[in-house]
Amino acid sequence: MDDGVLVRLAGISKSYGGVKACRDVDFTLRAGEVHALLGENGAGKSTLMRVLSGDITDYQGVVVVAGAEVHFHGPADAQRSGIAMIHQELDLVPGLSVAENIFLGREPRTRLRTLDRRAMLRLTRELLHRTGIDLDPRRPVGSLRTGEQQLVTIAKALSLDARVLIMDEPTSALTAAEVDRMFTVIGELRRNGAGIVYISHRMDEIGRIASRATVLRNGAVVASFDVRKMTATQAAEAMIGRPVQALFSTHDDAALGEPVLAVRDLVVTRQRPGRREPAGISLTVRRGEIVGLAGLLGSGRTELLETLFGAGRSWQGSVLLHGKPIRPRTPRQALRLGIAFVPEDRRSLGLALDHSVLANTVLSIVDRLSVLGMVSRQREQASVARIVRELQVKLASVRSPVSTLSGGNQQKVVFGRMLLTSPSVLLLDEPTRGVDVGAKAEIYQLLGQLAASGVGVLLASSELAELVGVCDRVIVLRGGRTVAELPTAQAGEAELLAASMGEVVPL
Amino acid sequence: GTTSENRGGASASAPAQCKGASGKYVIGMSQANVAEPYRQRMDDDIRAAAKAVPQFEVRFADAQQDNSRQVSDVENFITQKVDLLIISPNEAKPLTQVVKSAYDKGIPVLVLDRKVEGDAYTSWIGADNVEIGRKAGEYVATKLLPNGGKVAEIRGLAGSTPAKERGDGFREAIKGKNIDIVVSQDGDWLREKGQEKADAILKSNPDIPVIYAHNDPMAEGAYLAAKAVGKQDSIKFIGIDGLPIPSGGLKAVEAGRLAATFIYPTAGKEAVDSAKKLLIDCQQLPKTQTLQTQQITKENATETYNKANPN
Amino acid sequence: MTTDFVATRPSAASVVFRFQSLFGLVAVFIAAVVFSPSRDGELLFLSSGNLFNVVRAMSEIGIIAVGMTFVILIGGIDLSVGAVLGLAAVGSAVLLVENDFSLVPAVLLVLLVGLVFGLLQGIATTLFKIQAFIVTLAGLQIARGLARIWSGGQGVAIAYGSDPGEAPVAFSLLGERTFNGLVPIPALIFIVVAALAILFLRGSAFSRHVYAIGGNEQAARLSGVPVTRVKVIVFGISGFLAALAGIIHAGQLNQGSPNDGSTYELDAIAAVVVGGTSLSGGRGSVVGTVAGALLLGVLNNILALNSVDTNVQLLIKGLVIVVAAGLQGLRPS
Amino acid sequence: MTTDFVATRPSAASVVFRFQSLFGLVAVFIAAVVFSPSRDGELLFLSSGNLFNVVRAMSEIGIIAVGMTFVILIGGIDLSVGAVLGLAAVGSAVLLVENDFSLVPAVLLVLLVGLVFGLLQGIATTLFKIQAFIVTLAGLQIARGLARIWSGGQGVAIAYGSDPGEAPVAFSLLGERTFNGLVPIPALIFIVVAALAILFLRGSAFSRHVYAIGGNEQAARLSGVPVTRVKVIVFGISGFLAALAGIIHAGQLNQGSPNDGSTYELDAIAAVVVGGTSLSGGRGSVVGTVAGALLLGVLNNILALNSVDTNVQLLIKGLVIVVAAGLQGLRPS
Ligand SMILES: Nc1ncnc2c1ncn2[C@@H]1O[C@H](COP(=O)(O)OP(=O)(O)OP(=O)(O)O)[C@@H](O)[C@H]1O
Ligand SMILES: Nc1ncnc2c1ncn2[C@@H]1O[C@H](COP(=O)(O)OP(=O)(O)OP(=O)(O)O)[C@@H](O)[C@H]1O
Ligand SMILES: [Mg+2]
Ligand SMILES: [Mg+2]
Repeated sequence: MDDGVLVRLAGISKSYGGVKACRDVDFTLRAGEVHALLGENGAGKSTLMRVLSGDITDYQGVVVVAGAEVHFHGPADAQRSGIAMIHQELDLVPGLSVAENIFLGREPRTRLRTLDRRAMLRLTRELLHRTGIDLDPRRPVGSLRTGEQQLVTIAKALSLDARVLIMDEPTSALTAAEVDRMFTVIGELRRNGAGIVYISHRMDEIGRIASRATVLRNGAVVASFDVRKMTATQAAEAMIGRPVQALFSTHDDAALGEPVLAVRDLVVTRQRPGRREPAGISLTVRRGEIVGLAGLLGSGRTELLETLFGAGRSWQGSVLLHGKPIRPRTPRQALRLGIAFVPEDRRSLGLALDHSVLANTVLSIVDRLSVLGMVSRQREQASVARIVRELQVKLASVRSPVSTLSGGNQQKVVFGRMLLTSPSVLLLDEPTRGVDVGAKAEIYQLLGQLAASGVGVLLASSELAELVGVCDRVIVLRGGRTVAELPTAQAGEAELLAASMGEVVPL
Repeated sequence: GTTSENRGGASASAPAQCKGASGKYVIGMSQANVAEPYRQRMDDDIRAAAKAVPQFEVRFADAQQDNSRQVSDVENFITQKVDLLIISPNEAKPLTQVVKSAYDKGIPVLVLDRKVEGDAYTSWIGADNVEIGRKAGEYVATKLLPNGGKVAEIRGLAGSTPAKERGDGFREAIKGKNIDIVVSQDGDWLREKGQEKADAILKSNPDIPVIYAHNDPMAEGAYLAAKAVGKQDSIKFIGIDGLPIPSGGLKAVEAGRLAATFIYPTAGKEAVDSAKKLLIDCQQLPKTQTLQTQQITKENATETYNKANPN
Repeated sequence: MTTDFVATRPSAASVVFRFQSLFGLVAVFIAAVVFSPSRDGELLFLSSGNLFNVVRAMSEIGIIAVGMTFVILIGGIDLSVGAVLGLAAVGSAVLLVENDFSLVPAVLLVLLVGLVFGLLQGIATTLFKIQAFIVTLAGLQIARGLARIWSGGQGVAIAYGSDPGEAPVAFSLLGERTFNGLVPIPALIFIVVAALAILFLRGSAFSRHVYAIGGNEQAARLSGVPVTRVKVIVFGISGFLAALAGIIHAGQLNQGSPNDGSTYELDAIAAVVVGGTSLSGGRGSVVGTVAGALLLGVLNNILALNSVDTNVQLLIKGLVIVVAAGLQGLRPS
Repeated sequence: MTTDFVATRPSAASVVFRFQSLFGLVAVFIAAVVFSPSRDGELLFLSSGNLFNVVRAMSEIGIIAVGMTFVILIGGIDLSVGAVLGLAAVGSAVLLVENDFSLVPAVLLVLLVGLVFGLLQGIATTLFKIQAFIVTLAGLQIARGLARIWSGGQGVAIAYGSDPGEAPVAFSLLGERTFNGLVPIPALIFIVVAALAILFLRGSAFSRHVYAIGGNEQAARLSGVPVTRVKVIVFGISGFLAALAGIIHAGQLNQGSPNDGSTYELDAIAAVVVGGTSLSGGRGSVVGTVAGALLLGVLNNILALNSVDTNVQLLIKGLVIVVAAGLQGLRPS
């Protein structure tokens, strides 16, 4: 085994119909390294790793594990040879408990071959404790927050004691605190000689933990760096293949006008199980302003946005749109009023995955596109064409199913659907989750333009850099209440984090 | 038009203590499946006849064509301690045991239409499907095809006893009469099936002179199929059951759609008469009461209908 | 056809699969021609009369199946259609014969009954979040019960004429054939209904909502689709068409009896699935359903023409359905 | 019971919902006592004989429903169970009476037939990715066809004795009652089957896989759960139990006829759903199913004891099922 090479991929190619997801990719992973895999949305990162983890079995090329060539016939197969993968899209069983999810497929047995529930709980507690995750192993995963669910998948992967651990955007729904905790765990693993493949669109994270980085573009390897010598711009340019403009395009605050959206003492009385409903929210979004929503997991950002969009529980308090009190009871009404919402979890809340990009994109405006109830093909073609162009969606054809788009491009479709409704208020819940730097820059630019054109934007995000970079003001939620409001001119990430965690912020 | 004749030996003992006219009597009627018009009519006949007997209260149960459900129905009547059980079994063998247990508990049992095995019942009242099939066969052989010819048969639900018996009887009667059944299809007792199958039959045998259906609805269905290709007059249709209801065979014969039908008596009225004999008049019942069928043609259709529905 | 808005973009394979039901129909049709018995040189199966019989025999199932397609597209199912057909058949007979309604009011009233019955089921599924399977299973029993009560348990015969107790002669047209006695009226009605449904499902905004709900209900709701309303309407359509089929049933058989149409729901579902519509909702088309219905009709017909044993018929039909559905399984994506 | 691992955190409400079927059963039971007619001062419903009748009457449906629970938990459905019951009933009769098999081989062979039939359906659904609804719908027709052919279309009566053409007397035990003629054998078998299933579903790793597949098949696959195998086995179990019910059916009625068990699948599904198992898979329990089956049994019984009109019975049952399912809809999460 040459200098601790755990895994070697040689000449891996994989194509879906017309799309070449991976072309002749070579890739090696050494013991004790964290190897970052970079690339824009649709570059082929997930595909490549799904080959390695035995999820994709029909590919060209060679997979060598511990010096021996292998061809896995399934994830279980790969796990037996010590390869575990945390998938980009959360893959947990909502009905089963945390413990049951973690040990799914390899449950501890008693001497009678029956399920050893006690052992399962004990092992889970130990595991969660070791990884510093504070969760009741008996809780059904369905009642956990996205972020918490992501922590469970991480714990699950760790429980495999894998020599090779693949993490595909493990932090996309985590906040700084959890990310820190996770990095310490990864550090331990590395010291124990495991190899980690780390996929993320968060450059700062790469810099912090990765030692090597390989960049994919259009399915092919275009560069690999020693991370210590790599600058963010280098990496970005390698990914996108052209010089990148500044990630955050500042828009002039001159445009700021009268309030479009004003919320006063918003309170939702009846909780949904496992949710943190608004318990006292007051905020204002002005014309052309981008207001951020910061907060830890479960601080109530999602629920606040859902409530404003008429997708939550009935509430008390007042919500003013253009100074007029409104009370949308369904998303349909909200959209009619000019409020749009990009939900957090695109797969379960955003898309009909096996429907075409076209159908998904125009869904919210088919009524508007139709004459006498019949949809005009030209007009819908035009609308989609506009979105694909403006958001630079990477796809084979507007007729292909959304499921065939990469995570980031799927997100753009959801985003585009809402833009087509030409809203005056735009509610965004983690809009750049799993979106590559290039696309992020485009989206931020777009937000800028929208704001400039007078749209009020309310942006919930767990990425502090994003909040600081994009927003004019950031409102901090804790336990469903607005606890602080920080103009980004003065406040930075540190202040936001402190405020979210409940420390008094001077200023 | 049915005549009751006393066949078989002395009946099983009438209930030990016969309360006579003074008593009140709860009668349980376990019907196999009211979805069949014939059996619905049987219930209606019993209901009507029982109205005339103030001492009687009849309770009805419908087994929806399921042997097990009918077993439960009888069990429930036993639980209710009914004074007399009338049962029209879905099938013979499966009901035998539970009928016996009722009979052994001293509940007199009248079995209608379909028999049960053994003799653990008070009296059986019904008609003979083989005989009826034979009558139909004779009618075809003598009246419709005196010098032989072809017949198409639309059978009842595959596997049901009446379908078998009505088919067998018919075949007996036409044996050696130079009449052959050129095509035979299952119509599942249903009008639309009769129509659908007849569609096909008329395709494969356009020159068929007679269609014999195991019940009137299928015969009517066949008629509709023939009408669709303008053959309704050149073909003779024969059914069985002759129910005296507006949608029944008597009306169909009266209207000339069917050449003939053969009454399959429901035994409902006779059942109530027997119950009266047994419980109120404290008399014995013959073990077997075979009801005669009747050939219905245009001549006697109207008269028979009105006789069956006095108003 | 509609699916091209939701299915993969045309590739050699996917075209075959998209039109699988049509191919299937052609295949079965050819088989029928090959196995058709012939009499004095004429292939019985191909004789125009016979072909129209096929369509007539399938027209009721076909009409039901069109409504079923909508229901299945939103990821639901409607087990009550057979019973509603029976209810409508009884209704028409009773209103025309016993209550001396004239034609139009009777027909409209019966259609209304079917529509309302469907809408109520839709409301039950959506507002109380009960699976369609259960609601319509209960609906089946309830409709049967109502039909039996309405008819007094016996089939209600329809005699034609102008006296009281007789139905207007116009109603008997449903049993007739036009174009010098060739084309059965029910077949015509089926064709019209199918055509309308196809056009509607092709281009209408409503149809987009239908597909969206079947694809991902939560996403549809968050996209401003009036999910509840659409679902309720769809069940209404199904009930309405079932009632229409029931009226035709009564007109064809000159009778309405409470057990009419039992197990028709299964035939209709089979037609939809054989037609390439996925029971999990979101993908499929009425064109497919029509083809599926005809396929099953041809199959019945050729088996009957060859007077194949009933039991063997059961086996063959079962296998055909599985194979047809199997083709969908192999479908790309 | 199992659900405590799949339902949300115990809260006042959720407890009620989790044990919904039990509460429902108690409620219906009380209603039954209240409305029970009495004869000579004795409440007919409570008479021990009657209560055992209830259990006996539900035993076949109950056994089928247990298998159905597994199928529904993986998000499937099995419409073939009624027909398989018929096939097994015919099989037992033919083997014992016509082929002079002795008891054990006959029973084992019939159980094997059911098992294999189920497994084949499982393979069809998984390997060829055909919806269970369709596969088992076709399976229904095929099983009926086979039963008709095997029995020659007629019910096969079972006579007991030792001569050729007679079945071993032991088989007639299925129709008997033990403990001085009180407890029906079928009821005992049902109880045993249910108990085993409950323990199994609690204690086995297999059961976790069942719930996982129903909850999120993709996730289960990625976790290395042998999805295909588990699914196939589950359909096998359902077929096996249906065959067992069929044997009991033949033993109770001393006959196996090809139409036995028709529409039993619907009763079984109703029992499962009333028992609080979700048709969309992943949540539910056998305990619930047993309670659901008994609930429906008690309902049938009390309606019959009061000789409620059949049509009204249909309506009432329909409503009860909807309400039970409705409660699930309100269930938190
Ligand atoms: N199941 C599929 N069918 C067809 N095409 C697919 C499928 N999965 C991925 N692709 C295509 O393969 C390419 C690579 O996708 P992949 O998910 O690997 O990109 P990625 O680098 O993971 O992007 P992201 O960073 O957004 O996750 C994309 O163009 C995508 O459209
Ligand atoms: N239907 C649902 N049932 C249960 N949980 C849901 C549902 N939809 C969303 N969630 C999750 O519940 C969590 C509650 O989010 P909350 O708003 O309390 O925290 P947050 O500040 O949004 O944190 P984050 O959104 O980053 O998890 C969200 O993560 C959301 O993903
Ligand atoms: Mg990816
Ligand atoms: Mg959130």
